[in-house]
Parts: sequence; structure tokens; C-alpha cells
Amino acid sequence: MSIRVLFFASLADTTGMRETSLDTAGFTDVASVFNRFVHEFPSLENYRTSALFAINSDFVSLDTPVRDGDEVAIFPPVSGG
Amino acid sequence: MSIRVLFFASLADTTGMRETSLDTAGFTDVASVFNRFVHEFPSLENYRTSALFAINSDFVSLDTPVRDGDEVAIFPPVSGG
Amino acid sequence: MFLLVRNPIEIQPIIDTIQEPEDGALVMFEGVVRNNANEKNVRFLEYEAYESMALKKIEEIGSQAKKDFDIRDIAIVHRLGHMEIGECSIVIVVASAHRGPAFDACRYSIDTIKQIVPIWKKEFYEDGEVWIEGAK
Amino acid sequence: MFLLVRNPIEIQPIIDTIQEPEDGALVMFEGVVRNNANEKNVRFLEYEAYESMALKKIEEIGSQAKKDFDIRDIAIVHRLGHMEIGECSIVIVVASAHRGPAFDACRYSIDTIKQIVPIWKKEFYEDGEVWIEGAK
Repeated sequence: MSIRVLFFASLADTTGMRETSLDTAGFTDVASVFNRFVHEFPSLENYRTSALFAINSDFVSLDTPVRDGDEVAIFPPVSGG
Repeated sequence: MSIRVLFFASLADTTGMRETSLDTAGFTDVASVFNRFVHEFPSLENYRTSALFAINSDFVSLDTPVRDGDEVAIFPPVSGG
Repeated sequence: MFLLVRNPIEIQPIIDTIQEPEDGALVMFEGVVRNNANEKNVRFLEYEAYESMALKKIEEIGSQAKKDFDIRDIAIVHRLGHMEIGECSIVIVVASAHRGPAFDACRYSIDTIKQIVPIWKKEFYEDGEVWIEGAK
Repeated sequence: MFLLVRNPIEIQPIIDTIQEPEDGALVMFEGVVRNNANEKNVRFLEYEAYESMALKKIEEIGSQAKKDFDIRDIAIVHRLGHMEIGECSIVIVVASAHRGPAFDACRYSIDTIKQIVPIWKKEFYEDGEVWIEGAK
């Protein structure tokens, strides 16, 4: 009963990790997952409005529910191309 | 005292020539040159409104004067690219 | 043809892969690494991606381009990793009978890639390095 | 770089000729010989030009593109003579810092070339041949 959480680019630098797992218990939506990491890495708060969120490779918003087995990705605005 | 006249593409086919020279005498403007060839090749008349005219590689109109030594080109609408 | 690669991209093999005898126009875009940005000299770049999602989004953009514009096919190849000045980070090739839709589809695709595909560029200067966030 | 040529055009050498380290975007157009036109099968094409004027007009269009759009450079190479299906009749490469002006300049250039450059295409079908007059 867990979710995988991925960070990329500056957010991987901020959290010092690219990937981690969370026990699903206690996490209801993307915001609850994000808040969990803001608690550990306060400067993540700066990204609350600019960060992008995806579940299983589709964009979602902070109020999207998370489910067991989901891959949740948190990343800054993109700059590819 | 002459002008060079060039034909291209379907107009070279119509006139059976790609290049010829005319004595300047009697030719005042592009129209007078064009009319000279319409007289010899009546089907050229069909191109009076669609043909393009150039003197020394610049587009001109039927009423542009021709001068000794000019290179006058007469050709159909272009289709390059 | 939608690919993420880590080696230099060559445009001619991409053209050869997608071109068909009924095509009359190819419109192509190459993004290349510039030697300057934000008034600083850039030494080189690194591109990182959320690869599975990036490829999925690139495929979605290509499919949308084929739906929205009268084109026959589109190829999008994005390179990841270390890139030197002048090297190509992305190639888009659009093939169609006529040029208008090919221009429109190519423009749409690169604009949308820069907005939504999870790939990030890190610029390395003489005096440091910066993650670029957000499209230009 | 403005050329009329009679041999096959390769795009990469043109890119290599004009690209500079300050360029961030290349937008390219290739016109290629289609296997059909006006609902007929095309076997091959021949292009004829008023060469001195064609080159002059191509140079003027390239200069105008550099004046009107914020691009660094543009190359235009048009092939003349016999061309088989799938072969390239024209390549345009626009190099600039940013993509927007490069797309606009490339589009402007091919549109204008098709309107004013004295080059004509003859289509050869199974049952005859026709001079094409006027741009599409």
C-alpha cells in the first residue's frame, strides 16, 4: 500500500532525492503528498503555485486524489525543446 | 541599336524560341515589343494579361519604355519552389 | 516517429524515415544550443527528462498535430543529457502534400512541447549553473 | 547563401554552412517532388529558370527576410533541371536566436519565391507533359 513520488530538475536538488516511496495511509490528494515534503523541505513551499504535478504521467492538480500504486511526479515548469 | 528578347517555359514553346534580337527602331515600350510577337504568333495574345514582363531582371509593366541594349523577358506566371 | 535519444541527432535520417512519395513539403525545426542566454555566456547544457511522461506527451502532441492540421506525418526527436554549443536538442520534421499545414503543425508542436513536455534544461556558465524553469 | 544548382540538394551541408554559435533555432523548408498533382500521377519534373533574374530575386527575398524579421541568416538553394519523385527542388534554412521570427521568415520566403521568382515547373505524366503556370 504505497505510492511512488518522483522529483525532477530543481526539485530533485531541493529535496535531495529523485524518487521515494510513501505508505499510502494518510494521503488523500496530491496536496497532502506535497505538504508532506514541504514539511521536510520548507523551501519547497516556494513551488506550491508554480510546480507541476502528474499522476501516472498525466497532469493533475493539487486536489486530485491519490490512490495506492500511483506514481506521483512533482516538478518545476518545463524548459525542454 | 538592339534589344534582346527572352521567352521562357510555355512562351518559349509558343514562339519556338528562347531568345532573339530586335532592332530598337519602332519599339517604344514593352507593349510594342509584345505586340510584335503577337503579330507573328497570334496565340500569344492569350497571355497578354497573365504574362509577366521584365527588363534587365526587374519586373515591369506593358507601358514601361524599352531602351537600346535592354534585355526584355516575357514569361508565364511562375511555378518554382 | 517519436524518440528520446542521448546521442547527436541527424536530420537527414529522420527525413528519410518519414518521407513518402506523396509528400510535397517538409517543414523542419531544429532547436540548437546557443552560446548565450540571459546575457551570460553558456558553456554547455544538460537536459533531464521524466522520460516515460515526456515520450507520452510528445506522442500526444504529434497525434494532436496530425488531427488538427492536414499533414501526413510528423517526427519528433528530443535529445537528453550533455550538449555542446551548436548541437541540436530537438528535431521536428513535418511531411505533407502542401506547405501551409506543415508550417502550422511544426510551429504548434514546438510551442506545445516547450509548454508541457517534462524536460528541463540546465545552463552551465563560466561561474555556475542554473536550472531553467519555464518556456520562452 | 543563395544558389541555383543542378545536382541533388543536401540539407545538412547548408545547415553547416550557415549555422553560428549564437543561433538557437533553425527553421527549414524542403519542397519535394510529389507523385501526384491535379489528380494525375506524376512521373518526374523539370524545372527551368530565367537564371540571372531568378538568382537576383532569390537574393532580394533573402535580404528582405533579414530586414523584416529578427533572424540572423537565411540560405535558399533551388535546384533546376530533371527531378525524380521524392527529390528536393528547394531548401530554405533560416537561422536565428529564437524560433518565432525564423518560422515567419521561412514562410515569407517560400511564399514569395513561389510568387515572383522566374522558375517554372513542367510535370511529366504517363500520357503527356504540362507546364505549370502560377503558384499554389
